[in-house]
Amino acid sequence: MNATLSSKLPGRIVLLLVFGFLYLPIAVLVLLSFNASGLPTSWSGFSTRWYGALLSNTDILRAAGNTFIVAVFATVISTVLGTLLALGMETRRRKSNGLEALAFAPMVIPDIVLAVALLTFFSRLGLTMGLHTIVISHVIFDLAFVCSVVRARLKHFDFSIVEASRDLGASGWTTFWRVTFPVLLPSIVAGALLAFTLSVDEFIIAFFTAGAGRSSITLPMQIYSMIRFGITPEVNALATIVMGVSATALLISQWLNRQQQVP
Amino acid sequence: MNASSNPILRIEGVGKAFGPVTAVDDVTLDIRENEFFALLGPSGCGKTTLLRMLAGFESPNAGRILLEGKDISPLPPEKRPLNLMFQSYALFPHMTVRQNLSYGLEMERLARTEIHRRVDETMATTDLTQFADRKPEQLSGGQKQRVALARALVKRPKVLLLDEPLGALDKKLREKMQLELKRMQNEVGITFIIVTHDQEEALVMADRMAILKDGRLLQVGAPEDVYERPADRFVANFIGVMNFIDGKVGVDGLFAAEGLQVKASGNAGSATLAVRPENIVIGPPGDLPVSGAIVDIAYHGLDRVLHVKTTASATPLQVRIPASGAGNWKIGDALSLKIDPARCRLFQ
Amino acid sequence: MNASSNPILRIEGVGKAFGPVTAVDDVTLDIRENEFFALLGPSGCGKTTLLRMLAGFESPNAGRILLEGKDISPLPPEKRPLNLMFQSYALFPHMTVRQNLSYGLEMERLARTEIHRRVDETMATTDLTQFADRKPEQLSGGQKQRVALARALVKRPKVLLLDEPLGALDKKLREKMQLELKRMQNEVGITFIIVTHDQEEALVMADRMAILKDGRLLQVGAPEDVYERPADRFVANFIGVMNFIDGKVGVDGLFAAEGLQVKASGNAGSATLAVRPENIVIGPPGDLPVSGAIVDIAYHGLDRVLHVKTTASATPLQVRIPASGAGNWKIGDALSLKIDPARCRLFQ
Amino acid sequence: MSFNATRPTLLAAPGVAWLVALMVVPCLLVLSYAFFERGVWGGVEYTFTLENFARVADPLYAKIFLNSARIALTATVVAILIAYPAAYAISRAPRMSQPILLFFAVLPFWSNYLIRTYAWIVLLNREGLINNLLRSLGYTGEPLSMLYTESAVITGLVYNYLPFVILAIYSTLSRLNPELMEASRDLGAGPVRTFLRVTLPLTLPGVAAGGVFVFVLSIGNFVTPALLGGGRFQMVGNLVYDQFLTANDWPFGAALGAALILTMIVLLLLQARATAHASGERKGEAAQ
Amino acid sequence: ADLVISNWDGYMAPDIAEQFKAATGLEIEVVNHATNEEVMGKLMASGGKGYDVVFVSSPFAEILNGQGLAEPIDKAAVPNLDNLYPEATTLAYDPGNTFSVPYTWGSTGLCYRSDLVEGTPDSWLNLLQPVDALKGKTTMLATDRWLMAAGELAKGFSVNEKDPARLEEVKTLLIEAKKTLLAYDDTTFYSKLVSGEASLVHAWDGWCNYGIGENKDIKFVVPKEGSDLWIDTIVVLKSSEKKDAAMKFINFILDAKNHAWAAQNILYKVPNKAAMESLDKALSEQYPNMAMAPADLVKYELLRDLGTAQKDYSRIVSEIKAAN
Ligand SMILES: Nc1ncnc2c1ncn2[C@@H]1O[C@H](COP(=O)(O)OP(=O)(O)OP(=O)(O)O)[C@@H](O)[C@H]1O
Ligand SMILES: Nc1ncnc2c1ncn2[C@@H]1O[C@H](COP(=O)(O)OP(=O)(O)OP(=O)(O)O)[C@@H](O)[C@H]1O
Ligand SMILES: NCCCCNCCCN
Ligand SMILES: [Mg+2]
Ligand SMILES: [Mg+2]
Repeated sequence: MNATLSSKLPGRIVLLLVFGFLYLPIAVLVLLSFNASGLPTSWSGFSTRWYGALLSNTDILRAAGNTFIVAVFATVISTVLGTLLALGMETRRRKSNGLEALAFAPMVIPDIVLAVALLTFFSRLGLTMGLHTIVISHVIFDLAFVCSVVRARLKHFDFSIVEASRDLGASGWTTFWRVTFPVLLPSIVAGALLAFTLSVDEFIIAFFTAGAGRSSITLPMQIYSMIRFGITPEVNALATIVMGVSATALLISQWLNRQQQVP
Repeated sequence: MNASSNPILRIEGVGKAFGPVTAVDDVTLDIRENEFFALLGPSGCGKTTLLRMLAGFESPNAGRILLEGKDISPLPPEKRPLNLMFQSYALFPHMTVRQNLSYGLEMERLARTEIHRRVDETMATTDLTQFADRKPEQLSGGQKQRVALARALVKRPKVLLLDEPLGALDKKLREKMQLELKRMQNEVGITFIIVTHDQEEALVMADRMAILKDGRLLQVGAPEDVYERPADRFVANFIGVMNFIDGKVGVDGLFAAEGLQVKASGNAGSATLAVRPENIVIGPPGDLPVSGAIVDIAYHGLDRVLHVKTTASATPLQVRIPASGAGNWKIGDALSLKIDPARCRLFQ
Repeated sequence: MNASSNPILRIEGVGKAFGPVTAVDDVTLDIRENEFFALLGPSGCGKTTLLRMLAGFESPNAGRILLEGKDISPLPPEKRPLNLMFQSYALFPHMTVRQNLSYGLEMERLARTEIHRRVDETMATTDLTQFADRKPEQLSGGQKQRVALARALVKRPKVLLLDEPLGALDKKLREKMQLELKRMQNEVGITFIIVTHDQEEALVMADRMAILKDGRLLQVGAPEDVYERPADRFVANFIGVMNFIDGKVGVDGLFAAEGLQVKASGNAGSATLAVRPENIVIGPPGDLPVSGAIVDIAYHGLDRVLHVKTTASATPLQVRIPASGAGNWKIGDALSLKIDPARCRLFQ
Repeated sequence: MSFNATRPTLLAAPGVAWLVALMVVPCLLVLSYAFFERGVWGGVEYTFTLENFARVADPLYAKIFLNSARIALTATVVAILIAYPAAYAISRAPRMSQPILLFFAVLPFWSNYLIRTYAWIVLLNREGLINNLLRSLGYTGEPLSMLYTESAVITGLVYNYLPFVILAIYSTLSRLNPELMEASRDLGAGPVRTFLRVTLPLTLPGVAAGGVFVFVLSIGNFVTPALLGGGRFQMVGNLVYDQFLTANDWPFGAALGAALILTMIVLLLLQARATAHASGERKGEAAQ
Repeated sequence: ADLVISNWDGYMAPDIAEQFKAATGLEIEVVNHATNEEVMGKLMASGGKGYDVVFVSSPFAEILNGQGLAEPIDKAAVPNLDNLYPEATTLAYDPGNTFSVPYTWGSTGLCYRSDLVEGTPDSWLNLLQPVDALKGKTTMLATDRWLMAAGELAKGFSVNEKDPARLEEVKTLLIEAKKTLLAYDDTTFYSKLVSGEASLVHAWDGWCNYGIGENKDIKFVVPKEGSDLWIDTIVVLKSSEKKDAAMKFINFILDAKNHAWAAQNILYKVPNKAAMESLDKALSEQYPNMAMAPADLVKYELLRDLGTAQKDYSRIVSEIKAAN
């Protein structure tokens, strides 16, 4: 907005450095997906064999699909619940230590305790386990993370616009969708990205709350189970494809968006 | 002028405290249908708080609020057929001007074309048409205020609560908006409750006005009443300019201060005489009963205010004279003056 | 009055555009040391933008700004010996009133006791003492505005830029603050540039004033100059109330409209005569040259404005008379009036 | 906002219900094992005992806790120091590109924790890319031992949790009123002091949230210390994990877990208080 | 599916399901676990529900049995038990294969780069008190029992030692050893040898073979003090509703041809005489430890469940990990 106060240059340098840090190991990871040998840690020549292997490895592909399903559902549910919880907590008159502790708990409970607890609980209930139980379980910690991010944003939120909306005849619900939500959107998006990322990568809770069958194996479960005999670069190939496809999809949708807005 | 006598809004013994701070204190007030009611009072006296209770954003600690005879306490803000224009605007930052204005109408589920028409019309009357597609952050202070006003106006509610609606506007625009508000009062039949710091605005526009202080209602009445017959010293001083002369009422019914005597009906005892600057007549030294000297002259555009030191009071008396007649006087001049007994008030 | 003649601030051909919107357009202006300078203009004319450029928050697209002869463009805001009071207050929400006020002094690394003393003093003069420990969100609109003002005042900079500093205050408080500003101008020797929508404020307080419109400077001068000798029709209309009568100047040097003739020095051709309401004299029908009828009477507290329909102009002429003399007139009355040729202006 | 006092409760209800039904109840069930004895074959022998809590009091565990807290805290500080400028730069980028930048900040983490960590091993080990690069640049000394050190663990933790901090801080920075920073500059504070006295306190809730993420995820992490630290460093999460899985001592695991959860919650509540105070959050009753 | 089987990934033929279906008409579903510990935790928390057959190491099989989660093996339904070496039917944790069937077995020893290590290491002390050239170039297995075993063997103690004084000695030794260690590693130690990052590592024999496959200079040795005997077993869960099918599956695995797959492809010895004898000689030439005789192997001491002494182990391991 103004050259006296904020030059764009330092920001660009910071972004360059930070993104460099974030993508340095990713470059290695991608490189290793073209590694002829199967060792995860040393280079022995270029090959695309792992991509071929990946395409015929239905176990990995199915696990990737399951992970995506789990992450999407867990993200959607936890984003909704977490945002509402954040709103509820920040608009309360009195801070309640019990509520605060409840919202912190999922973050500090060791994964294994939660995993064992859930499995014990689900089996006592006689619940059939599967992807749905993984989703239910992931929502527990995802929602705490979402809530935490959204609450941070709400600390200095100007609630008068919410009042204005009610005053203009909008119900609480409409106000949420048309005013609170769009204004909170950056933090809700941040929370959702966080939840998605946590779910995609979560292993121990998913392992414990998955059903016994193949149909509820997630990618981290699949990958960790490969440790004993060595993780092959198939997984790197998969990661490369996942990141490549996501990035391309985003860029295309952005480009379409801009095309639409121009005329 | 437009006020009929049935109250549309009845405020009964309403009070509100924020912790130790009492913002509104036992206010009882009737607002009549279709009247233009102005709320005045010093900064922090509880005006905004009162409006916020009417709109439903604060729940009173005491008392109740009746709209057309029905207690509206249980109604959430969106169910109350009144609208509030926020002192701090509270514009939706993510919406354009047009979207801000359309919002309230969309809530009424009006047809698109109807919304468009009414928004266009309101933007035109508030001079906002050219900013229709801007976001609030791209507007100047006065433009933002007009958006806030327009957003409330476009709803045409039964009762419109305006919290300092024109404060950021220049005189011309303010006058234009005042006319617009008056037009809506007459044509659409809206009841207005308006908070303003601009006394002239209140005096010119309001059918009735109320003066609040420290959360309490001091006086309610037509502007002329309040101006001419202020209920107490505070109101007298708050509305318009008032000279106060401390003195005594004698058994003869005459108010007397050093070098000054005025016929006044009051009980014997110490008293304060209040007289407005325009109600003091001046003349050459010796012509009129009280003599004094000019210590300052203030230029107010269409007239001058002479500050005249007399023996009657410690602070110089302010005397307002037309600018055209002011050329004659300069600081240091001696003069004489006279107070019209019919046009002053006595506070005891 | 307090103005010496060396310019402390020189604005040279400054311009600023936001994308397609030109906010400030080639403004050249000198502000003299220790003067009280008022900036007036309609909403959105670029006043805030100009102040923001002086304070260093926007960089001009064109021109330069010299403070005491030195170009301050390269200086960041904190290095500029001037302070801005923001139109939207920009109070630090996480600090109490006292902390908001202390902040600027802490930046000067003043001693604690000194900071405390100056903050206490400033809070006292702005009536904020009792709110010292409140957070901004616990304050009323006018209280917030005073904190913003106090936060700028307490710094006592060379030049103080005030963007609509008193708009949310009631008349009494405003007058008190005006006195305070004047006192600081005189005692501390601060140069003030103040944006205000309150013309009376500008007329009363300013040593000089400037009128901006659409980012351009229309007139700069002492308040009397601008009021009495407006540079153009816009200024004439913007400052105070002005009646405009369209007509023609004849070869005889007389301005003539339907039923009205005024001696005026101007070139022959069509012209507009501008006359202020207080410069029209009225009398009983037939007494004075122009005849008319009262169509409306507005109450303005200390006087009345009669709207008088004549043949000379389509819109009724506004005539201001003391309230005391108004009892005689009512709507519908016929009267006659006269325009003093010495007190009107001709625009061609 | 008092126009509907029950609203906050209603909003919080689904989340609270979820947590109570699916977290509190099951966890209490498991944590109650702490009061019983370990069975001969693992599992739980339902004989009441307080021995497990007595074991928790062993200074050994305090030492491990403090040590891993130190590592986690270092990671947290480093992550915040990197994430803040990044989040700031993103929040100042054109509005349109902000979501894209955020997306690219998390994209690396949609791969897999294990292979990302392996990638770090490839970079850092004695025969790894960085050492090879140094060698090809003419460095002849002993290869740098960067792996299996505390710094490697911290690097790994910072790396993996950095985006979370960026997201949390960004969310508070994104709509911060720029006039507040301007006002500070105007009052004579340079960029640094403006940052410390205005920007930072106002975004402190985000920093705190992000910091909490790194801290709790780090202290509970065991893959990074195992792979990048060569198993020479232990985080608290690992301790509990080991009791449940390796040692098959659920009662002791439950006791350790309960102690850990309690300590962390108390710490977090204190931290939340401090943050609220420093960022001048509105007071509960006054805001209503 | 008729059967749900949990195993480590890649520990059976990838087409096992098709083969089994072709042979028996029964459908199986194979799921994977990453470690013994995880699947044990899961089985114990759920009472084994959902699984029919699991592959776990012997101490864990013992626990499953102790917990009453293991189904007795129906000998009549598993005629291929006869294929096992006699040594494999009398293992101390389960003599007579009453609740478990051994799938693979082997030893733990030292895996090293013969080109980087001087001489042939032959003692656990070569690992625990390395010569200067090897300092910072050794790794040890990270899991409690194997970590402790290295110290216990070096001291000449039992790998199931319970005497607190002796355990204290082991602790001291291992804490000293930690100072010369590059890392604790039980997942990637062989690739550290391949890259040259490490020269001498504590390894399971089969896993050392992966390194040997990449670099011929890599060798495996069991130190003179001995090794533990590890056995991965197959257990049928009591909660299974498909016990007949489960027994059929075990029988299928014990088929010489099928069991040989494991030896050939994952380079672990199998306790199946018929299968081992069918192997190509070239295999044991390339991977000498494949040729180790069962009689020699069973001299090594089995890891047994420690019962309540486990507390001491976990505390000692915690102390070692916390030491610096
Ligand atoms: N960020 C922006 N983007 C686009 N236009 C802007 C922006 N900021 C200001 N403007 C426009 O620039 C013009 C000047 O704005 P400025 O705020 O200086 O007006 P002003 O004279 O202070 O008005 P007011 O009295 O209403 O506060 C206005 O038309 C405004 O809409
Ligand atoms: N949240 C709050 N906490 C504490 N006190 C408050 C709060 N909100 C308002 N007040 C106090 O209540 C009193 C009334 O405030 P209110 O906003 O109604 O004043 P106002 O009449 O609108 O003033 P102004 O003309 O300055 O806007 C003030 O003294 C104010 O400081
Ligand atoms: N400390 C418990 C945290 C629970 C969330 N686990 C997510 C793991 C992601 N790798
Ligand atoms: Mg107010
Ligand atoms: Mg402005």
